[in-house]
Amino acid sequence: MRVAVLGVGYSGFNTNTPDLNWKELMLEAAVRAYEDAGINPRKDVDSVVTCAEDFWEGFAIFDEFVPDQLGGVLKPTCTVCSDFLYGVATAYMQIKSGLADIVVVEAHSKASDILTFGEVIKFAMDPVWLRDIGNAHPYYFAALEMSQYVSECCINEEQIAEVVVKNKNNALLNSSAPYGAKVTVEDVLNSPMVFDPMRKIEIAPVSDGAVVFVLGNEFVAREITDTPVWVKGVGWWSETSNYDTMSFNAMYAYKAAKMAYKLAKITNPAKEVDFAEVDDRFAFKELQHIEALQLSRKYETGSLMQEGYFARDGELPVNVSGGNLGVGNLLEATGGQKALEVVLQLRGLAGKRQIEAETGVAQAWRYIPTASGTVAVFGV
Amino acid sequence: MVMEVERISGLKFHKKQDVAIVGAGMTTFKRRLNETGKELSYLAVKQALEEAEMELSDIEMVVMGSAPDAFDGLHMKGEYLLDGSGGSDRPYMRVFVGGGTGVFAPIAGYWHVASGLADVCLVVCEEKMSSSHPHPQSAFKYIWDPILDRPLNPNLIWIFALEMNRYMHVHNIKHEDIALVSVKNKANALDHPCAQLAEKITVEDVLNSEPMALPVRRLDVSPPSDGAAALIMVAPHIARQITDNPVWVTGVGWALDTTMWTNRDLYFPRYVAEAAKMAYKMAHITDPRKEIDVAEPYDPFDYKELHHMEGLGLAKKGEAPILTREGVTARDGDLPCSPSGGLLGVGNPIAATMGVKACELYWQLAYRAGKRQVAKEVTTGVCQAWGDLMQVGTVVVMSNKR
Amino acid sequence: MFNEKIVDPAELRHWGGKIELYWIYTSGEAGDRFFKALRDEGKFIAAKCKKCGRVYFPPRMYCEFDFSETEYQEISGKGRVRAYTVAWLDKDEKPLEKPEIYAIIDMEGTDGCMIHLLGEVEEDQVEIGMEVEPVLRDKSEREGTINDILYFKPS
Amino acid sequence: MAVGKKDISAPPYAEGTSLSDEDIKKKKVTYVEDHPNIRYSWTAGQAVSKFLNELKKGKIAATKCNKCRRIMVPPRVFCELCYKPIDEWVYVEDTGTVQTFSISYIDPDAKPLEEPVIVAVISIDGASKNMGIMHVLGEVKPEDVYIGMKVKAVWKPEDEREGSVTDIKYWKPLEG
Repeated sequence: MRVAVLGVGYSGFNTNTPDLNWKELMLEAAVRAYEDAGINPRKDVDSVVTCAEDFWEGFAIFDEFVPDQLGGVLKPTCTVCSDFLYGVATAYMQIKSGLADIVVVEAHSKASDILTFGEVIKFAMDPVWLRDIGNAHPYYFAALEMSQYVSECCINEEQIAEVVVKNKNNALLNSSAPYGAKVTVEDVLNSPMVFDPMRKIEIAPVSDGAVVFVLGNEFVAREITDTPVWVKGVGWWSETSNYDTMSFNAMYAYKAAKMAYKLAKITNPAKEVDFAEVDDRFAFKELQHIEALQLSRKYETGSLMQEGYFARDGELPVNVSGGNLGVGNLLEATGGQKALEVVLQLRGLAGKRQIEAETGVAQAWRYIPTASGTVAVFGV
Repeated sequence: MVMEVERISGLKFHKKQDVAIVGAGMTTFKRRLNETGKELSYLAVKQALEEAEMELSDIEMVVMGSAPDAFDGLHMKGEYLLDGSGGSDRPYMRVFVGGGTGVFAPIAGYWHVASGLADVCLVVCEEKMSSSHPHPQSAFKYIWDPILDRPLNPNLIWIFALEMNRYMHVHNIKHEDIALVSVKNKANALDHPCAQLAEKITVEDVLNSEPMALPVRRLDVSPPSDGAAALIMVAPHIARQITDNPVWVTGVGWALDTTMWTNRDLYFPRYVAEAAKMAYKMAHITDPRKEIDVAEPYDPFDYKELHHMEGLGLAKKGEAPILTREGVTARDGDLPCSPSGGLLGVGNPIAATMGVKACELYWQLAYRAGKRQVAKEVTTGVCQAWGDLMQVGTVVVMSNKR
Repeated sequence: MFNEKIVDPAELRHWGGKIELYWIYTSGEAGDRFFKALRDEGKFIAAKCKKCGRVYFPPRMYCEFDFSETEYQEISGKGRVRAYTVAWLDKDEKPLEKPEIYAIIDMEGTDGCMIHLLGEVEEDQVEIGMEVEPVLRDKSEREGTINDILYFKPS
Repeated sequence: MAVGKKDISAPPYAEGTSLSDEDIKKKKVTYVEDHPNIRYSWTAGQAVSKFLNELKKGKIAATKCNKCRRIMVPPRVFCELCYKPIDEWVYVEDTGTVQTFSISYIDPDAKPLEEPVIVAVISIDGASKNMGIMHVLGEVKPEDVYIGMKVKAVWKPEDEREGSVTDIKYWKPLEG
């Protein structure tokens, strides 16, 4: 039983959404997705999956506030406390196990409702061993990982700056990317250093938005369209929750990708994958993730980045949408924005930033302080 | 215009493989435990692995069920609990439907195996409510709508009291009849080694206990606890290697009702009815009252067991108190309900109540419940949980015949 | 899905609120052992898996990769800097009064590490591979928490 | 895979280390206490903003779906059953019927209250059947409340209203 993407919808992405509450934001994305798929959610949908974490929303049980706006009232509806791509994996399993023919997956970010973002991330840290140490913003945790990564893989500042330059410039062609900018490597290198060796510009600022996918089995897909986009493979993996056993080298993405590639029957990703949308909520993470997805070899990624190999017109475009550096940190919707871009590209709906492609990969990480992540392979 | 898809009928429930349960374990439920959430999870998993005679390396994927982050006091608590739940270096996912998580996590485990993505899936549920202060109940302040409800300073118990009162009013049920559930479950729990509040009490004790939010009194309520539970779900070819008598998951169902709980009549849990409909259809059960031998309905409050029995179709609307009074739901009755002692007797560490719902049902059907084993012969059973703002019903049907 | 929308910003409402809870986290079985040894004797404890032999620091009661039990053993508390960062922003992204140096410190005699602050060293003198040792709070002030270790300094 | 067909008569369980509140107070075990400063500013959005603004004017606003003909309180911008935008805004009465109630002796932190609070689900007159809101009752003794009782909103004086559900102080029995 193959799984297809029947429709996609999104709302945003903006730095702030003062006119819509979280329900209305989800609603806007959902209505567009149902229209795109050509279905009536009250009749056709078998299961609804939301990806949310309580403290990103400010509730104790966010699941309560989900069904109405997605058309899921009195239907099988649940929350997966993870990124959107974990939701895609859940839908994939529900369809494969015959529990549902059509599944809706939703994730959103209402980061503008959070007044103390740093405090919330800090609240994810182990309270006994880590949370109370020092007074700095928990971004330091990513900076430590960066410190280890750059020394281990001999990455220089210019190579990391190149990621920022590529993504922010790509974002200029994406009307739903609020952080697009015309910047150069010099601009980046001259910008303030806040978590040495990390610069402020290398950290993706937060933004609001919602993404909704309608997934279905191949029979439903065949009825709706002649050229569906398929979910070829999904993978998710966790290294550990303890900093002492973490690889700090994106092993989670490597293993998740391995699982997804296996399901998608991809044996040589660097050749078979046409483009990728990877998590770049910190600029160095993009390099790490490209390597983990086996799109380049270790020690090579930095120089390939400088050569324009991953540019929009390069051999293997990465983050054509602008990535998180251009679109913003969408919390649990991060993977949603990635998957959305992959599907839009595969359907030829990416407008000015359209590239030629048949197979695309979306990847997301669970953010500080975790070592978990997920990968999905889409193809036509 | 929205085009309507013509549905292909008969496709539903065509799974890749069947799903069996081969091991379960749980920790003691206590008001406050010293172990961290990770350590509690580890203790429960260790028991389950021991029962199934498996090693951690045999586990392919892990599902975690845990309720609000506000209890343990950790944002992204699933990620924190990961290593103690055996999630290190494997696919691990946390699912969440509020209080219904205890039975929802096995449903998620079911689709991990039934889809063929995993042959061995470990399901772990954990809750450490004692971390939350000033009181574990304080965390429930944040389940309410921040703008429409929270300014009224609500307590969680309110919503139950409102539902209980409506239920009593519509069916003209006396508190005495409801209190019988508390008496039964707390007595059943005397045989449970993990129980926090097992005791012999009388209906008068319940009716004279301290008022919390009338009609709810102290002894109508299950206590907040710390604890964890684990369950191992496997594909048929694995089950065969481990045991001659696995317990099969034959039906799963879940449903989430509207957020606007004040917009519907609370006397009947239609969310449970919908979930049960799905699970029974899958398990080919047409007359639940006759075909179900043992039930573990969710009982955080005594009236809830009755309410849920009606939602599960084990009793007609308004009939559950009569069955209870007649002893039908006793451990030696015709339809034993909560033979474990339930949440009222064993304790209520929200998601970890999987230990007295899904795990207990497995033990009953595998004839491993020891002193708690029901008197009658059992083939098929149902367990259920409820959650969110009177919204979620989660139902699992198990059978010891495939 | 909207036939009309409010456009006047003054009409759009927001509702402020704080999570008014606090939490008490027990250190757990392994943690309690570590913090009591640290508080009372100034000793560092690690845990060794009885099966695979991996020595965990921070110590824990189980081996997370094979779920075997562990046994506790004393370690020196000294270590070597594997990675570090100089943090200039506090949790509200405002400048810190004084930058803080965080480091991943590989602990001697273990397979584990510790993330903690570095002290008694200038920002530009920190090096990867530098040997460090812990500086503890005065015994009378120790509370049995991670902050009983003030920081690590070059040794 | 460890293979062994076992015969266990009673299930295993693991004993945790139970602590009392005393053990924490007396620091018999080590622990960390954390008071994080986690704050939000929840966006009310289209429907709730209007609802609150109307409350400030002393009116209860509702929305209507012309397909299922429901008049909905609290209002929303879409009908969750028909899954379509609402058709119009209407006002409903500030009177209603007690659907169910409870007499609460505890506050949100489970501490005892000196005076019990009477909380009720009140279905609002002018809205569809069962369209209720949760609110508190006043000017009535706990023993006199009954399901089906007619009640009326008691509003705060206009200058004290701030566009909140608490602009209605409580609901009191409707005489006669």
